[in-house]
Amino acid sequence: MNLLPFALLALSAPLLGSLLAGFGGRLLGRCASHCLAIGLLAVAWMCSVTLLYQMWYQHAPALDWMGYNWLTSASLHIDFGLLIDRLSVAMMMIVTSISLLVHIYSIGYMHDDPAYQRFFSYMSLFTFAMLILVTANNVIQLFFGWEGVGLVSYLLIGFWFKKPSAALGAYKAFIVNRVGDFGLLLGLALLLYYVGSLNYQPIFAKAAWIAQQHIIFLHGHSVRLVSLICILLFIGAMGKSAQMPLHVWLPESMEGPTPISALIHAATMVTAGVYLVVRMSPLFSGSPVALSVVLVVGATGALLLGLIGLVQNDIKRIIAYSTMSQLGYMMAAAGASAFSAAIFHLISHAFFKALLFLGAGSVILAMHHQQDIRKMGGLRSYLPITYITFLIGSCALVALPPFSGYYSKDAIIEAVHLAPIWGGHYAYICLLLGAFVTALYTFRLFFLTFHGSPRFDIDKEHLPHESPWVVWLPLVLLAVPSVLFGIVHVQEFIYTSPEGWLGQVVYVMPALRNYLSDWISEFHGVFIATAQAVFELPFWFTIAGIMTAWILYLVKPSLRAKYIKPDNLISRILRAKYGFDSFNDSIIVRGVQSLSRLFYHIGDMRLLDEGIVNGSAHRIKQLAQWMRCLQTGYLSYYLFVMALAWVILLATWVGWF
Amino acid sequence: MLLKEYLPIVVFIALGIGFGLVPLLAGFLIAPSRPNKAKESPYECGFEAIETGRAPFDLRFYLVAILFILFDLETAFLFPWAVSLRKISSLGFFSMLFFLGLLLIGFLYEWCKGALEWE
Amino acid sequence: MWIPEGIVLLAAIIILLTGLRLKNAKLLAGLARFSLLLTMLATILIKTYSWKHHLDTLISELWFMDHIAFVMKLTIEITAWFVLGLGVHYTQHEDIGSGEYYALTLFAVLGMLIVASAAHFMVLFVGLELFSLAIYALVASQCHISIGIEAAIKYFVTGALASGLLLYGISLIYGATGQLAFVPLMQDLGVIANGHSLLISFGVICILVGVAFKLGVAPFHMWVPDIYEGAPLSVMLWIATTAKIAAFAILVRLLWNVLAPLGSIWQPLVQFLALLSILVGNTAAIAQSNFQRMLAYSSIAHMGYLLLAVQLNTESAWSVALFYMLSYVIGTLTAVAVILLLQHKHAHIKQINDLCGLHQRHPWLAFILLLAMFSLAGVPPLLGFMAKWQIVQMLIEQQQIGYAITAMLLTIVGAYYYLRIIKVIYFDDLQPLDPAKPNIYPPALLAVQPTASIMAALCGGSLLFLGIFPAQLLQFCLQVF
Amino acid sequence: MIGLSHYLSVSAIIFSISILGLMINHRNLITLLMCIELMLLAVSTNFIAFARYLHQPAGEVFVFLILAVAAAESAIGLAILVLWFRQHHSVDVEQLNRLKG
Repeated sequence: MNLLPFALLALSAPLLGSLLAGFGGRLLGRCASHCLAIGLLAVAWMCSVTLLYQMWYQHAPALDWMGYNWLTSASLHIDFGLLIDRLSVAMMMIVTSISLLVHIYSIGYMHDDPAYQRFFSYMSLFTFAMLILVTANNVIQLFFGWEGVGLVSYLLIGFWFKKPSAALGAYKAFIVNRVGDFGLLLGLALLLYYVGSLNYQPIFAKAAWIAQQHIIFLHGHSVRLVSLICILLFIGAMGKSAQMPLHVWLPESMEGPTPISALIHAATMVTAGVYLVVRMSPLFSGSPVALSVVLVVGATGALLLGLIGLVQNDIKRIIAYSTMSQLGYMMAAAGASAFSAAIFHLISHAFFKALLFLGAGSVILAMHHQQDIRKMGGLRSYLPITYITFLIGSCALVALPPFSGYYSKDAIIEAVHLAPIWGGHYAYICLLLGAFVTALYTFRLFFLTFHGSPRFDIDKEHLPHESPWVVWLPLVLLAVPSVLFGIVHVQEFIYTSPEGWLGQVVYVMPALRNYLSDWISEFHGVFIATAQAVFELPFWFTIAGIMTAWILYLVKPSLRAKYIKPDNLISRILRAKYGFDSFNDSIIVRGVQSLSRLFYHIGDMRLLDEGIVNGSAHRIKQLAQWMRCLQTGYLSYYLFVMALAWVILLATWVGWF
Repeated sequence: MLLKEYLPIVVFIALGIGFGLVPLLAGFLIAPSRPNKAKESPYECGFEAIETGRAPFDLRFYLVAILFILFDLETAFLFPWAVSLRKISSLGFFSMLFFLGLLLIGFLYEWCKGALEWE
Repeated sequence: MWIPEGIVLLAAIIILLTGLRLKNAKLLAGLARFSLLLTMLATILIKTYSWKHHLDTLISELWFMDHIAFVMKLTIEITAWFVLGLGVHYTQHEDIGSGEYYALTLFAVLGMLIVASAAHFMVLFVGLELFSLAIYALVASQCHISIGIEAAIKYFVTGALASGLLLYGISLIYGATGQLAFVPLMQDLGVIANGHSLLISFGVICILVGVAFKLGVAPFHMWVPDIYEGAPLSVMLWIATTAKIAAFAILVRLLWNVLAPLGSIWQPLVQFLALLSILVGNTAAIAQSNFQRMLAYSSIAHMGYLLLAVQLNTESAWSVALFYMLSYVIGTLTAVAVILLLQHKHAHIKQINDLCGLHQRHPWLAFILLLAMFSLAGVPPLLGFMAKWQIVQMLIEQQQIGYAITAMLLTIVGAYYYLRIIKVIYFDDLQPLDPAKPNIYPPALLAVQPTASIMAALCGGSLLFLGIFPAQLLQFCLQVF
Repeated sequence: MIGLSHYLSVSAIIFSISILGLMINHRNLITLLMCIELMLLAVSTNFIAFARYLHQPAGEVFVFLILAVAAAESAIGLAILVLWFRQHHSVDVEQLNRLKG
């Protein structure tokens, strides 16, 4: 069976939907616009399902399609091509499923928004860009998708651009991502320079060769080329996947509409960094240093960013910090070369995190856009469906068996525990503590929102009520995989070989294959694994977290006041978010500002502005005015110029002759 | 060989342009220019000018003249054709008929358009 | 072999005569477009026929039937078909859509087709004059509008001077070689290429000047802005697209099929003209406020880029020039198509500022205009970028890196005025024309014109499509030469 | 003895004069038309001279075409001029400067 038409259709349908909703939005009206966008997205989804079916059940071989050479300049070929393998199909499946549900959800959530069609257009455009990213067979196309999703993310964070905080958040996302892109671009440039091609295939074919190259810096220090490339690529991944210290944009991105937070900033775009690392596994596996960096950065983020979630009060921001923490888990798994576990966690996380965000959106709708959990409470009885689905999502997030999160997170923690690479122990401790923290903030949020007594003004006329079906239906649909996905697929996905289901797609360093074999040999079937939970440390950390949350926030809230001073050191640090923001603001932003002021006054004003930019613009405008004056409008003058030019041409020729 | 014969032409072109330009430029550059109202008004035996010197023709003359020129020159093609009619085959004959046919259509057009009527 | 020309001639005569009685512009336009369709069909059929039967590409020293002729003819016919289709409402609305108007356009097409096939200086001259004279008359077709007549007079006089120079050059070449037919002439010139006389050099320069005028290349560009501004919009489109293709056909015939052996004479001159054109076009366009005038300067700059490819005088360079010509024509067609759609009775689009807030009223038209502007400015992934890219690459391959850099720098200068239009249509607010009539905004549709709208969308879409998938078109252009 | 170069010289001079006439004339549009005719005549002279010199009829045939085209050209030119005259009641070249810049 030929997979290509399906892949192409899956790519083009969202683009078409976006164009139709965007340009024809006014003509079509709201209903037709969203119907078209959703219908076309459903087509893309069906195609993804077909592809996944072919890959999963029929074991179809990977498809590397060199479609079209768009541009050639010396060794730089800019091609359009598709790589449909297990990894990209899994990603396509996630992207289209979540996107489809979020589209449906948005009908209800964005119902009153005047820019309704624009919203759908952006979302479909995002889906298109994300699909381009994951199906690319070369890094240029990946970069195109990468920037595409970045752009749409920027547009959507700033969707309510009249709100200053939204506009600022959009700026922040844009600028921080540029830092990451800078690293990514440098990495790609190095690849192009050394490999001479940007297609995956030649790059991976030369991975062993790259691993032996060294770059010598000024003082004779030599650096392994592959480590340099991988770390640069990872900087790009850090930007996109909100890893420390480039995570600062993600909380701000919560200013965007909630469906966007679910789609872009939880389920899909932010996982692009993980995807990049997994996709580039043949390179990363050549560099233990890079793997350790990935592992340590990921694990640190998993713990520290989760901790911040404890002191946040905005419902969306808590979930955002939890996203960053979970992305840390994925990165840690990738660092430990357990690529399948990383992708598996990516998928299950996409389901339950989208569920949590959409649930949060439902709560926000019910609370009339109140996002502070201190002003909620007791919503259980008003929002039964949201309550149950949110509970499922929370259980999956904190990795309670048999919810899907358990299998992925447990696999990750176990893999990191066994991983014989530098930083492994540190990472293990971080992740273990992270499990406790995750449980604590998740159930803090859950209890404060749904249990206890209402802390909002109860207006008998306008009691909070359950959202319309378009809003709760996606919640229910997402709750199903949040429960079942792990238990059904974990065995085949992770525990079949050291590479897992991804097989040939990823490449594991030979030195690490042994430990991965040990790791998968400890698995004796899903049910045993589920039952074994009680003998494992992470489970008890989780339970401890839940219990703590239960006691502190539900049973005896007074304990909080007694033991946790609001201004003690730890909570001050957490509230300050480790000072990243203020560091950025005071050192980087202000430093850059003062530096740029310096440059501004000396370089810009004097040299560039007066001299080059404005100067040249001014000169050109002067020239333009002058040219204009040349066009006097007098016929005799025109004829004179023509004849003069003719004579000059003749005369020049005689001169040459 | 032609080159040498042709070199004078270059000189002539240069001279021709020079002759035209130099007096003009000289006049423009050297001559004092102090216009006043009296100088700029047309001279007509001391009277104020009654009308412009160039009395306009009736436009209809132009129209007829244009049409005359056109058809007159197109018929010029008939002379070489008539002279060499024996040498050119029937293709030549019919070509001219085709050409005349086109002229006829043009004539019809101007007739229908009313271009031939004086009033 | 002359069937396409015959069809056009017949249709022109029929329209001329029926136009005397029939005043229905739509019907006349339909007839003209139908005849153009037939012509396209005939062109393709003849080409396939002669290709199948291996007919000679030259007919009695007068008439080429080669690839170049075929491509030029087909492009001219298709463009003419688009121009006519886009202008139907406009001509009706401006009350210029009489029988004469359409007959003249068809005569112009006839002249262009003759030029595309000409293999003899006489044929070329007659074709050239036929389409030039028809266009002079078309420019003056709004006989009550003063600037239209002024434009026509200026065009006529400068054009006559250019034809005079061209003829003078032809006469000199004729005197030096005794040949007027292209094929033997090129052979003769190939023999004497190294020891050419002053006579021939003079002839080449005069011919070059004549062609440069037709293309509207600086410093023979003075007519372009005035004629673009003064002419009715549909006629301006005619001059900016089909006439440019015909001028390019003349350029190809004269420089490639005749004077190619004398490249050493004209290549440096063409270089000079090209750079001057790019400079003049791109800078002068910045100071413009009139849309048509801005397009005129833009076309001057584009012809400069075209000549930058032409001056390399290799087969692939000519192919790239053809590719560039096509990209320019489609881009201009798209841009003017949008403006043609927007000519409302109370709100003519003359100034760039009349387009304020177009996006808010007609997002699709705004987007099509955006595509056109981006393509003309050379923004990836549109066709215009591809064309510029090919030229720059060609220049770099030929070690003319200085020219490549200059051209690119001036492209950046040029991007300014295209982007200004985008700024106006997307970021400026609507301004009611008249406070008393708040419903009428300058960017208003002339009428609902499904066909013309589809045509405009087609043009815009092809800019995008061919920009992303240029390989086939490029391959096609490479096979022409 | 009058040879080719004399004819060519005369035609070159006529050509230059006509171009100068086009450039210098600021007053009368009709003169412009006359200059254009003069220019074409100069070219025709050239062709005839070459044709005689080369003993070929082709150049002479070309002259016929040039004459016919010249007639058409002046017809169009006059027609446009008449349109202008109807509006402005003048044939002043200097008035043609609404379009500029």
